[in-house]
Amino acid sequence: MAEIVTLADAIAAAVRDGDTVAMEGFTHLIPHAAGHEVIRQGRRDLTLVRMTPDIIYDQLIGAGCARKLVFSWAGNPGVGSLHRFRDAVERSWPQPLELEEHSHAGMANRFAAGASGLPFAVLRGYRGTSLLANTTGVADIVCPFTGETLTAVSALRPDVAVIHAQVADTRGNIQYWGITGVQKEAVLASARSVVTVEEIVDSLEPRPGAVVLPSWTVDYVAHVPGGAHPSYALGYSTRDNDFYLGWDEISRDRDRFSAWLDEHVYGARPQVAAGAGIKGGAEC
Amino acid sequence: MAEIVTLADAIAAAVRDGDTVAMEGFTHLIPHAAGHEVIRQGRRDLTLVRMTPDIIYDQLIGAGCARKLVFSWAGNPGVGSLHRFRDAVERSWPQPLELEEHSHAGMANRFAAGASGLPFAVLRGYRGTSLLANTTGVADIVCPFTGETLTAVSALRPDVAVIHAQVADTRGNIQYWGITGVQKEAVLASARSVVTVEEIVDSLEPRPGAVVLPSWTVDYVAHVPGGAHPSYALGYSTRDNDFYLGWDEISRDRDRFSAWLDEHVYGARPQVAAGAGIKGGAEC
Amino acid sequence: MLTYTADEMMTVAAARSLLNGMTCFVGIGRPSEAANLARRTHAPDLVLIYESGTIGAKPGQVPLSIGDGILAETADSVVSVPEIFNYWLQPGRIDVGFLGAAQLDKFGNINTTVIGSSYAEPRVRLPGAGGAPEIAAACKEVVVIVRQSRRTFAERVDFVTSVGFGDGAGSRQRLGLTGGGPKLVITDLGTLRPDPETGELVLAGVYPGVSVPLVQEKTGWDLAVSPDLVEIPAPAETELTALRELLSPTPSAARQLAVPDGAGPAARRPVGEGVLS
Amino acid sequence: MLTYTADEMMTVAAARSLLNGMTCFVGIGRPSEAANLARRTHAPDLVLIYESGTIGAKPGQVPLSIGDGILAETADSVVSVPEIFNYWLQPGRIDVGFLGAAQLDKFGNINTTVIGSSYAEPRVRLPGAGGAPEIAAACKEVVVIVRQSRRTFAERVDFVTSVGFGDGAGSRQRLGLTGGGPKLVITDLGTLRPDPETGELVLAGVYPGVSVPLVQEKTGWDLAVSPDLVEIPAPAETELTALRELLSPTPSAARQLAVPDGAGPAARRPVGEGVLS
Repeated sequence: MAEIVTLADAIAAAVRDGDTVAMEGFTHLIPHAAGHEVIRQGRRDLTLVRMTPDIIYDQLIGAGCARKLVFSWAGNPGVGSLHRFRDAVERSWPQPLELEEHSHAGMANRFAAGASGLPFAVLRGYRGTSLLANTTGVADIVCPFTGETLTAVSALRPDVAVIHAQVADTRGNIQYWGITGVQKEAVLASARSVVTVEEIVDSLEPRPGAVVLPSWTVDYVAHVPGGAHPSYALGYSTRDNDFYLGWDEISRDRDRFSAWLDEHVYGARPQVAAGAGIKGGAEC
Repeated sequence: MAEIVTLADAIAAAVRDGDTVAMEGFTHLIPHAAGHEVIRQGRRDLTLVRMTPDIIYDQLIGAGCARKLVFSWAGNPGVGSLHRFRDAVERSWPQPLELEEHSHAGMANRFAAGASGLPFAVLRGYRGTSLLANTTGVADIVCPFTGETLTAVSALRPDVAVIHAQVADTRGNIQYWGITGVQKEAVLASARSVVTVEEIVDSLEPRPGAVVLPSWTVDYVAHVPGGAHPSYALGYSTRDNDFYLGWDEISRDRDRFSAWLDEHVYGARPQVAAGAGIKGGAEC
Repeated sequence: MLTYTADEMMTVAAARSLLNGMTCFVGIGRPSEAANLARRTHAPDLVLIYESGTIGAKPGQVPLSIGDGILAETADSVVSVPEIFNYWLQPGRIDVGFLGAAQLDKFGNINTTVIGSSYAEPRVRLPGAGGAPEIAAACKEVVVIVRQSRRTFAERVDFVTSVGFGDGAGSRQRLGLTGGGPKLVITDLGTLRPDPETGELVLAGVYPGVSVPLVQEKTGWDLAVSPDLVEIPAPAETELTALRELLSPTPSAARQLAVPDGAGPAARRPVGEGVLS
Repeated sequence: MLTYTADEMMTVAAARSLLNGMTCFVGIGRPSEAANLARRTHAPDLVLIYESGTIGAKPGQVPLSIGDGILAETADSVVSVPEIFNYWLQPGRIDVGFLGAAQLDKFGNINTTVIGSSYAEPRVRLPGAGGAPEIAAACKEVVVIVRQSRRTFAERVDFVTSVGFGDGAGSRQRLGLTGGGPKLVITDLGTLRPDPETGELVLAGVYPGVSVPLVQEKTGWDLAVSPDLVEIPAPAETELTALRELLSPTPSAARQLAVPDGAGPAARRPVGEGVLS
């Protein structure tokens, strides 16, 4: 059964130095506020897992939380590069970043294998690419029926999954809809889980396209309205595209990035939605 | 793009003698009317695939349409045996029935592999059971990362999938909800597909828990209200439990079964919902 | 004094084995009846999961099939059939799997496939495996509910549909089965539990008025008796009332619930047989 | 006389390559722009599929990201990310995969991972693979849209993120790739197609006012010219109007669409460069 707690308590209880942490959300419902709390609490040596590491992982990397990144597309969607990620990879700032790099199909299947309690998943993928020579967790596998060679990818089993959802009920059942990504798999594959939500209601109402995670699959729920900003929660907010565009400038420069972090993450009160002070436009 | 046609035309176009046919529906949304049309059109030598062959497969087997059954649970749910199935297996009436028998998890994964364009799927299953010595399409597979031995099952790729859904729109997009079973996988795994629907509407409305199959994944759509009877279509009908109970008596006796078939299948007009004349209670 | 049937005693005993807050993967027939009774009595937060993909179903009456509409309409979540097996059952996140049987052996292996020595030419063709093999393999523990007779309780099952303790202690580990296996077998005479050393089922409890020799006589192997044998309390009035309410509104369902899932006519007996007091 | 930019010509040419009724797996950036233009002009029944799981999305404007809300809200169906790759992309049921590139070689292989000879110490770290490797592997055919320069159009890519024709004809078969591979490359100068014998990209079309030597000069290999070289018609007024409408309502999105998916600053140029007429 999920416990409903503050964001600070949830992160303190669930995320430990050295953990493998998957903060998931496919463009939609990215748990930015929870990521900021991880930065504030000074977690170190994390292995960060995520199909599409974007701004929040750029911030975690730039803040020195990450030792390793397991991913399939590290960019600012629709904008271009992640400069903190690049600075870490190209110039080891603030520290070296080990990479374990995959394709989306590979990562999605690795999460699905983890959620399924299997050590690997099978797909048609990677063949002929340079990824094969530069990553781990990928191997050939032969079909015992046809003899055909396919690709196996090793399961992901993070220590913690962190996601953002639209709604929880007071018992800790979680509901989210819109683009639902790989969050169900991430939560089910992980040993522990934290979910931030826009709203806590007495009981969930059925909704088209909604995923429901029963309370007994989740450990900690925190009420963090706006906790996805600058990503969005369908029905609650829209994607702050200006922030994504503005991040390109903020993140290019180490000092400017550090100043931003001081003001908007370290300087922010934990339980306040971290997006509140950094709405796009003017500040970016 | 799906064509909207009569049931008779759909079956005539899609189902051929010798085909492998998956009529799916997990207790809910079982395509009974379509199955009756297959019987009426006198299809022979079919390999019938279905996780839970129940009354409609009992009827197809008793009518002599089937050469082989690929399945995981052949019973009258909540009632007991399928007597036509047993008569075929135990006494080869009206003809021998070859069996390829699996577990539900195995069958579900075989459909999923088919839908995924893979020759096999991996699961934890079958180990230690007598199924292994008495079926095909199951083999050991070793994880290339951990060395653990798991089970591989071969993909199902039927020639035709036949399902029943609540709604289609006039373009042939399909929507169904409630217990959604393995129908998406069956349709996506099959070379051709037929969908009977309760209702055809101008445009689909989003609904909680609904699966939508885009028109371009479906070949034939037929408007057959009540086409699931004695199974049901959530929101349109309820399960005719009395019919399931009554079938036990009808199906125990070869002559009584044949008379029932004459009256309610061969004697029924093709496009009329086959359930119309056989509501439970009195007749059973 | 309350009167009750052996079937009622069995269902009540089965319900008692489910603790509040557990997640339970429910087979149809008597397992579903018992799980719903538990939810109506001492375990209101018992999470019922059916292989039809319904998670957290809260049916008002016992459904006839595992796919009745009431399960989907009252569930916390309805997922596809591949998902219920892959994401929910397989990883071992379900506390208890609750199964019926047509034949059960001394190591708790279950047969719901064929009676007779030949698979190809069976004496009785049963419905087959359904979800049971993987329920038996993956759940943290397994509870089996089945009426007891020499024919049903065999030294070895004719066909291992679902593995209990295989050939005895250590089998599950050798096979790589991740769940704990049978913890409890509930019959119309009493309860059996596996000997932790050997994996063999031994008599652990008897219902009021049932003698140990009677149970042994109805068992197809040399049934050992636990040193901790208990007499299981008769159904309380609250339990009986809840059970009868649960069954009463759907007479056709109630009529048929005497037939365990996977059992052919061989297992069929009229409800009410075996009234003990 | 209409004036238009090279980027507009490129997008229009790309849109024309998509036929009505096709299913198209759309990469973000210019592929999305072109696919949406096609749907607004000659291909109203083009089915747009994004890796975010949105099938049949009908956005009114071009989304900035592949996960914008408008995609989910207008889709026929939204599925999970594992499902979009496994059930929809992998089996080869998608007609055309539409990709960008940071670097492209003469066999149509795409690099969106690193520039430089060392993966561990790259000169430029690009975003990486995303969905592209499996889009390139599985779709019945692949269309690539990328601005042309000697640096971008390399003899061999520094890193094969997504396989075109590998080492040449026969490579895809040897690798077991089920889709047909690149059918068309659309640049800001013209179009390239693979030689059916060798798999090498050859110049197949030029835009009005573009000379063959100019294209060859902007290509990092010895670019052959198809005997069937055509001049590609300039954008029609309807095409230009539709394109400008598509982009106008979201200035921030439009401003950034000049950056192809997967391209770092190396690929960045101001919109409006290369006006041809």
